[in-house]
Amino acid sequence: MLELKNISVHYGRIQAISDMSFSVEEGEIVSLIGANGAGKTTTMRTISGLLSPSAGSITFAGKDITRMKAHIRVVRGISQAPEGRGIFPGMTVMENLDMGSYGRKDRTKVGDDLERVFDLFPRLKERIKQLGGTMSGGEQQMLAIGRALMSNPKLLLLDEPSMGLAPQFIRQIFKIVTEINNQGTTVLLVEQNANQALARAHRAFVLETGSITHRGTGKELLANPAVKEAYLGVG
Amino acid sequence: MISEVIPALLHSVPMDDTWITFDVNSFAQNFWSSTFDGLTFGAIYALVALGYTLVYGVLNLINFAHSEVFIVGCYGVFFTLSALNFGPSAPRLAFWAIVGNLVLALVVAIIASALMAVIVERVAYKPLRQRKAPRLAFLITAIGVSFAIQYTIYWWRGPSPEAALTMFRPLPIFDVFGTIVDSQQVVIVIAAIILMIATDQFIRRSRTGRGIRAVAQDPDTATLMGVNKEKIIVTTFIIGGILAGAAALFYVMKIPSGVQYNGGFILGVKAFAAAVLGGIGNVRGALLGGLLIGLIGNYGQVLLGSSQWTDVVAFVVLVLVLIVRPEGILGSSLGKSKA
Amino acid sequence: ANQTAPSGTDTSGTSGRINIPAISKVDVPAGAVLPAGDGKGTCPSTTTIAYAGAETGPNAQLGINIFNGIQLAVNQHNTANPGCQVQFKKFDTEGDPNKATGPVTQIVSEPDIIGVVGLPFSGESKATGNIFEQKGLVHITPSATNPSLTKNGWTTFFRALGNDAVQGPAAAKFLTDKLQAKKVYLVQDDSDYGIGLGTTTSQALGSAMVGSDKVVTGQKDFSAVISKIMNAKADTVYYAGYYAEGAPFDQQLVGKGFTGSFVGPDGVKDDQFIKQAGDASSNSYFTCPCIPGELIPSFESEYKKLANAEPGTYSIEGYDAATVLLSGIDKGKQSRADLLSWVKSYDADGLSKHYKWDSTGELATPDVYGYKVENGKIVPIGVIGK
Amino acid sequence: MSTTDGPTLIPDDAAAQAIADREARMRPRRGWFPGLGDRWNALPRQTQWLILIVVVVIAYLLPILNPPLITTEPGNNWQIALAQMSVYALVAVGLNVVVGYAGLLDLGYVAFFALGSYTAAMLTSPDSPYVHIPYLWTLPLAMAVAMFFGVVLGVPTLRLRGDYLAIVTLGFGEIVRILATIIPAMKGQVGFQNVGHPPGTDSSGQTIFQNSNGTPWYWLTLTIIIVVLLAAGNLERSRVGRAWIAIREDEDAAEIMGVPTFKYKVWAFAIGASVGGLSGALFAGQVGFVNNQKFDIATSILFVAAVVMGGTGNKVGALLGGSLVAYIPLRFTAIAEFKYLIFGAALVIIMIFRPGGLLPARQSLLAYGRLAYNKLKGFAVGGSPASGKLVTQPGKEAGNE
Amino acid sequence: MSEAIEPDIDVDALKEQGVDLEVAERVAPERDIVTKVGEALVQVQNLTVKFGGLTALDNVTFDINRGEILGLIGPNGAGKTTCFNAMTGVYKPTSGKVLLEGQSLNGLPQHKITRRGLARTFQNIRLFGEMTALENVVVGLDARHRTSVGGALLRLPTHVREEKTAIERGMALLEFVGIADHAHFLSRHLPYGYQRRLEIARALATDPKVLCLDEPAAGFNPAEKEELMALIRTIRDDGYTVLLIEHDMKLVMGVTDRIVVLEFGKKIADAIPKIIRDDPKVISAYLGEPEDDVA
Ligand SMILES: Nc1ncnc2c1ncn2[C@@H]1O[C@H](COP(=O)(O)OP(=O)(O)OP(=O)(O)O)[C@@H](O)[C@H]1O
Ligand SMILES: Nc1ncnc2c1ncn2[C@@H]1O[C@H](COP(=O)(O)OP(=O)(O)OP(=O)(O)O)[C@@H](O)[C@H]1O
Ligand SMILES: CC(C)C[C@H](N)C(=O)O
Ligand SMILES: [Mg+2]
Ligand SMILES: [Mg+2]
Repeated sequence: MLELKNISVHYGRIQAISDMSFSVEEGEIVSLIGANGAGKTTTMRTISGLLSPSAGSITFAGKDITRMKAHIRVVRGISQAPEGRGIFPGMTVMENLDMGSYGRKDRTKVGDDLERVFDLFPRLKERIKQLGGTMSGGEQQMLAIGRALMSNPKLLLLDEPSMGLAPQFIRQIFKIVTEINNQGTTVLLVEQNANQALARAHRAFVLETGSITHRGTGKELLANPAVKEAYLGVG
Repeated sequence: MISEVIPALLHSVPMDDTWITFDVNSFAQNFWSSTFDGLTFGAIYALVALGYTLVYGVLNLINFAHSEVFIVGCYGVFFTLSALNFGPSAPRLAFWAIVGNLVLALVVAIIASALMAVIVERVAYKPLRQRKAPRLAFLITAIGVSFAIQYTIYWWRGPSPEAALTMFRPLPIFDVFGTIVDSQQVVIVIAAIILMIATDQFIRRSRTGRGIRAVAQDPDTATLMGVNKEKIIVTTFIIGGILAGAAALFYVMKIPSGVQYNGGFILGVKAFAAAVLGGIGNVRGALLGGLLIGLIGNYGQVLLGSSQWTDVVAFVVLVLVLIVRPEGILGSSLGKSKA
Repeated sequence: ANQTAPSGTDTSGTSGRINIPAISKVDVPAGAVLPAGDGKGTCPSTTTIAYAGAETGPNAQLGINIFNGIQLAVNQHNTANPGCQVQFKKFDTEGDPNKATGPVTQIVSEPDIIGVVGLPFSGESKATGNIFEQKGLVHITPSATNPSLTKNGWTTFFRALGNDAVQGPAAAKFLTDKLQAKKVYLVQDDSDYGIGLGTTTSQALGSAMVGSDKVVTGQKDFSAVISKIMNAKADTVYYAGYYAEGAPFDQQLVGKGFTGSFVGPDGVKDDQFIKQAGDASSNSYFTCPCIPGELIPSFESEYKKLANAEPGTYSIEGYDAATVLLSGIDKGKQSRADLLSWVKSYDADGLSKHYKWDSTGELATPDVYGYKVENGKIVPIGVIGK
Repeated sequence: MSTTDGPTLIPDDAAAQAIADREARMRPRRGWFPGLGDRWNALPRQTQWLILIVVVVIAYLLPILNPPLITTEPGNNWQIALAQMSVYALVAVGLNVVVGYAGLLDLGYVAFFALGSYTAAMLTSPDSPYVHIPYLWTLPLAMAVAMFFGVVLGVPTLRLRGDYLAIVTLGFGEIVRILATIIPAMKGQVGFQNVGHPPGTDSSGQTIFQNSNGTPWYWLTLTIIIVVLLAAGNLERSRVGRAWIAIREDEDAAEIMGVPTFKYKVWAFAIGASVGGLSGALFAGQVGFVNNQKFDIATSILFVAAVVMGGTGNKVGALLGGSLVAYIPLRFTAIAEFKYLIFGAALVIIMIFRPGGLLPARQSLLAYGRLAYNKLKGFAVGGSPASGKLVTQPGKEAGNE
Repeated sequence: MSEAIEPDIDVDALKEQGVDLEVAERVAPERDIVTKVGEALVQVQNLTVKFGGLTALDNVTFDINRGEILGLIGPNGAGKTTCFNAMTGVYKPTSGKVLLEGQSLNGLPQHKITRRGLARTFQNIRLFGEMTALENVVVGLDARHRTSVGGALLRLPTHVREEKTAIERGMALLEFVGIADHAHFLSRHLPYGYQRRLEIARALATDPKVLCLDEPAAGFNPAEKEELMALIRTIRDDGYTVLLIEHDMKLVMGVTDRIVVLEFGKKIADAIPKIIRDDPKVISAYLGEPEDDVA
């Protein structure tokens, strides 16, 4: 459903992504792992349209979206929970969730999606009046994912959802990712927590300095000794 | 030598009452007239202040060209009135004719100001945004555009203010302790407050308003929510322009001879001060700040003996308030205002 | 649909106000020296006279009136004298003392410039007189009226009109005698000119003055001053300053229901005042040590051709001052020193009055005229203060 | 404000902006002289000195050269124009300490300029009834007076952030100007004439420092500028300069790294103010006339424009910006109606094409850093590090031996 | 460079632990290298921080002993960062005290706390982006410098001496954290991992007694975390005391000597890692049952 062809991205003179190609099929969880600065976030931002590639093309659901504005991509069904969560600190939890459905035309279904989010994250329902900025790290992460779901995306981009979370939350987040996927949303997941990310993914890519060096199913990569050494740590 | 210099310096600030008084009598005598005049001007400041506050809230930038957005509105009013054949003297017109003319002038002023605001955004801000320029660069282009607009008007209309055109002679409405409050003052203050409330509600309740607040808090994430950032920014400038246009009408009503190429500058500075006093980025703060700046200045000048004190008093109070409340009276941030 | 003519009959009502009739002509000295001269002047083509003063800035109109007058004189001279084509250069000071030194220094450093008309305003004149003095360049101000200007020991400075030590008392006399004012409220601005004139006027007014206040350059809102005036129950306001503030002041004053007269000096006497004060200006009178150039038909028609406007305040003074210099050039006074001594010993009629200066550069016998607003126009009402 | 990843409050404007600005500066330099600063820094010390000497000599010769096209004549006397440009340049160098280094947006810098002017005027002009002292004495005194007020203004207000500081300083500027109008001793618009000048007469007995002779004033100011630049350089390459830049980049982090941020902000203000005072006194002397009209907000904003246009944080840029801001209106006096229109358009165009200012070069902050960096030449030089795997390469870890 | 290494320290043992003594000596010339866990260096006593109605930190008491690595863990929102901020002067405690070597830090401005010897890093990196790596470190070193405006203007000898040693020590510190070859890069041009190391070097430059690290491994992958662990150990072995906030249990368990656990602003445990690992309270509050934990 999503396909990147020969994408390159530059920050000024610095090339962050070079000639990268991969695709995500409908219904999959695809994980992207790699060291710091490998270009994972850059890839995500390129897909969501915050960055524009200097070369290559992106197609989504059969349409070329390479030059499409970011806010239109949201309407088309790409939704991102950004790195660092991007909660609107001065808005309440409810308003933050509302922002998720900003671009939606099918207003009537918004209620259903809200229910679904509250089902996934009961904590959010308890706190609908709290300002986003005063939520703790884990709660903000829930809010960010919940908000992304509010646009009823076809493709959900999650950039390091486990960052800064306590262990039991991390497990919860990964469970939820699977759950969301089971409900029919395609997920592209960027993670440092490579073990979890690979274990949950249908397919995965390893990114090194802006290009993909390994690809395969999650299980394959988990077993790959090179990947193991570089990203999974010994023991 | 120093021993001579110090007394000399001290002496240079003579404390006789020729230049500063503390005239409580005059203050009491002129209290109500200063209050009503202060409120009227305050309302105008507040409307202009909103333009600063909105743009500041969304872009975190002081829009130094906003005073020109305002003055272009004033020209809009002026040209409308000349086209309607108004002269320096106020004709006797029926009530509805006055209202009709007012609305017409208002519409033209709003269109002129809003257009100007969009032009300012396009020329001074958008190119820099695209180039990801540092913040101070925006300040300078805004100043540049402001100069350019002023002197374009200058080149076109000359250095002198435009002829004073008046639509109606204010009617006394009621009398407060011997001070007459006229229709003009009442219209200005009420209209300004209505506009403020409308803006406030718009920002809080409407979808666009939510978009504005989102862009104010985190532009990138807002984009990820499907908010068209560029459109929101332009919209914000337009809203600022609309309010400036309204302010322009009221200003011309109050000071018909104030339509001049550089007529917006000082007013702009005071409106900006008002925005900061109330808490920049805060819609309600702009209203509060505007009214306060208007009142304080007027009280100050009657108390201290001459109109020269108006701005001094206003700024001193501003500084004092900020020392106590560093984020202005109501605190900053467009985003913060709870719905 | 909406009427344009000022009615002046609303609330402010001119009823009860003294009616002083306008005059329709002034005496033009029979043998007035004119720029054309005898048409036999010869001079090098580099010969230049200059204007230094406001071309831009808030009171630019006053400067424009003046250099148009000069331009007219130069044009007339050059048409009549094929052998002597005098060049005319303008230097913009914006009327600002701080900005004036640059252009003036430029003027004195251009050797071709041998005489100057300017500077129009008292403040800038004061700031630059030294520079002219240092380089021995003669300059005739057509309009700066602050009395102290001639007390600096400058030998190159000449004033083509009466100063405020004359205008102040004349104004006071006009107020109390002609207008029969009992309670005058004096408001002055913060300029050199306003302060000087405020002082001489208030001294001459004596007990007829019931109060005074100050305003600042650039002020737009006068409500506080107006409250005070109303509270003092003044019947006449004298405003010592320029029209930039005077006009909105009068407009707001009348707007607040003031029914007395508003009197201002030369700094206020300009069509801009009427334009900006609107119908409020119908209560206004002016004093001015200037001659109504518009009543001199020859001048008026020529000026109108050139400038596409009626002569303004000080247009004729600019014209006359330029004439003084041009006639010197025609007489072969073509160095700075020669031209300076020419002006020093000058003794002849101009279109507007007789020009002869004392050793400080002050005119011997200046007149002060009164003006009033009638049907939206400033019209002279004759010499006052005598 | 929260310094970690926990609940973040409303993002702190200053910090957020610092990040945005930083990102902005990361863009490659485009425009007319890309990487000029880098190239300059790459030159050997000797070559730098040589170039500098040539530049300085040319600068001193400017009034005599009177280069065609560049000259402001016939509208304005070139020497006077130079003198005024140099004063503006000095102002910009001073303001650069405040705005460029410490990142404090001071919109009321003209107040210090005014204080300097009035100090000089009131102690030398015959219009002033007070003690008269030789003009040259007023220069240090003007610095002291301005510095004093800088501290007086700074201590209560420097806790304010960003634009709040901007409006407070702007207010201060207006207060000073209006008080000069109101307080009779400061003579409002009437002002002070015949402000003093340095002593000395030339062979023909003429005073050297005449108001109408810009050259000596220009040379004097230029010399002062050179001294101030050297001093600013010394500060820059020291703890003080580093503290300022650290404050500009991230005030909270600076504080936590042990930088007494408040103290150094006050220092920035005081030093900036004193240079402002100094330039004011020079201006007063050169023009010979001081009144309240020169010190309005518009002038103050022009000062900031000078710094930003030159290249925020770069003292040479400030120099250039200051001169230009003074120059453009002077150059175009001949077409009086258009001069400010041209000026405004120039500001816009310059900032659009060079958003970092004309000379956005970064200053080096270590007095002996060159030595240290030179030692590194053996390692990687120039360019930016390859992304990603540097960290993961084993064996490079000092901790692991 | 005055004081030599204390003779009674087991130099060989240190070497075994992988301490580069030469580097260590240059990094911290004015300080003894002591690795033995000693008496309480920092005492947090009854610390309470309230935000409006919310008690983020509730009467928390613990010590940090000289020479140890103390872990501070707890669920999200437990008050760890708040505790950190209260210690370093970012927040004013509602009540309670923080003592460093027996002296109260309450009410001191942040930069003074730093100079007393409490340094920290930030979780979201906050380097001075427009400065080179070396300059960043020298800003930290400036905390111990004496000359100010006067000295710098006149280039007084003390100033010159300080500047010169600052550069040497700065380079040594960069070497210590392993990024000396990038000394002349603007810090914003550095890769993320290097930026983290630079932050640590900058904090070390202030010559702290206690170094507080707030989630230094956030965003690192497991392999990178291991390297970081090694660096933290080296730092401790070099004589610094370390306080570490971290969510990664492997890292925390692997590197700390003792762990304090917070929940809802209250301390619920304080023990060595082994005990914490099995503490049922900690498990239910924080670790969770390790059912499907792949890691
Ligand atoms: N705004 C920027 N300007 C310039 N370079 C950037 C910018 N953002 C990222 N980079 C560079 O691009 C490269 C890729 O960065 P990116 O953020 O995509 O990495 P990442 O894989 O997401 O790393 P992390 O694990 O730290 O999130 C890095 O070398 C980084 O330094
Ligand atoms: N400035 C503040 N205003 C209001 N509440 C705050 C503020 N700072 C923190 N809190 C609240 O205090 C609690 C503790 O927050 P703290 O940041 O200390 O948690 P933490 O232990 O660091 O969590 P994490 O592991 O998610 O970073 C949270 O519930 C948070 O909502
Ligand atoms: C042009 C005039 C109004 C000038 C005025 N008389 C003055 O002395 O400044
Ligand atoms: Mg990333
Ligand atoms: Mg935390």
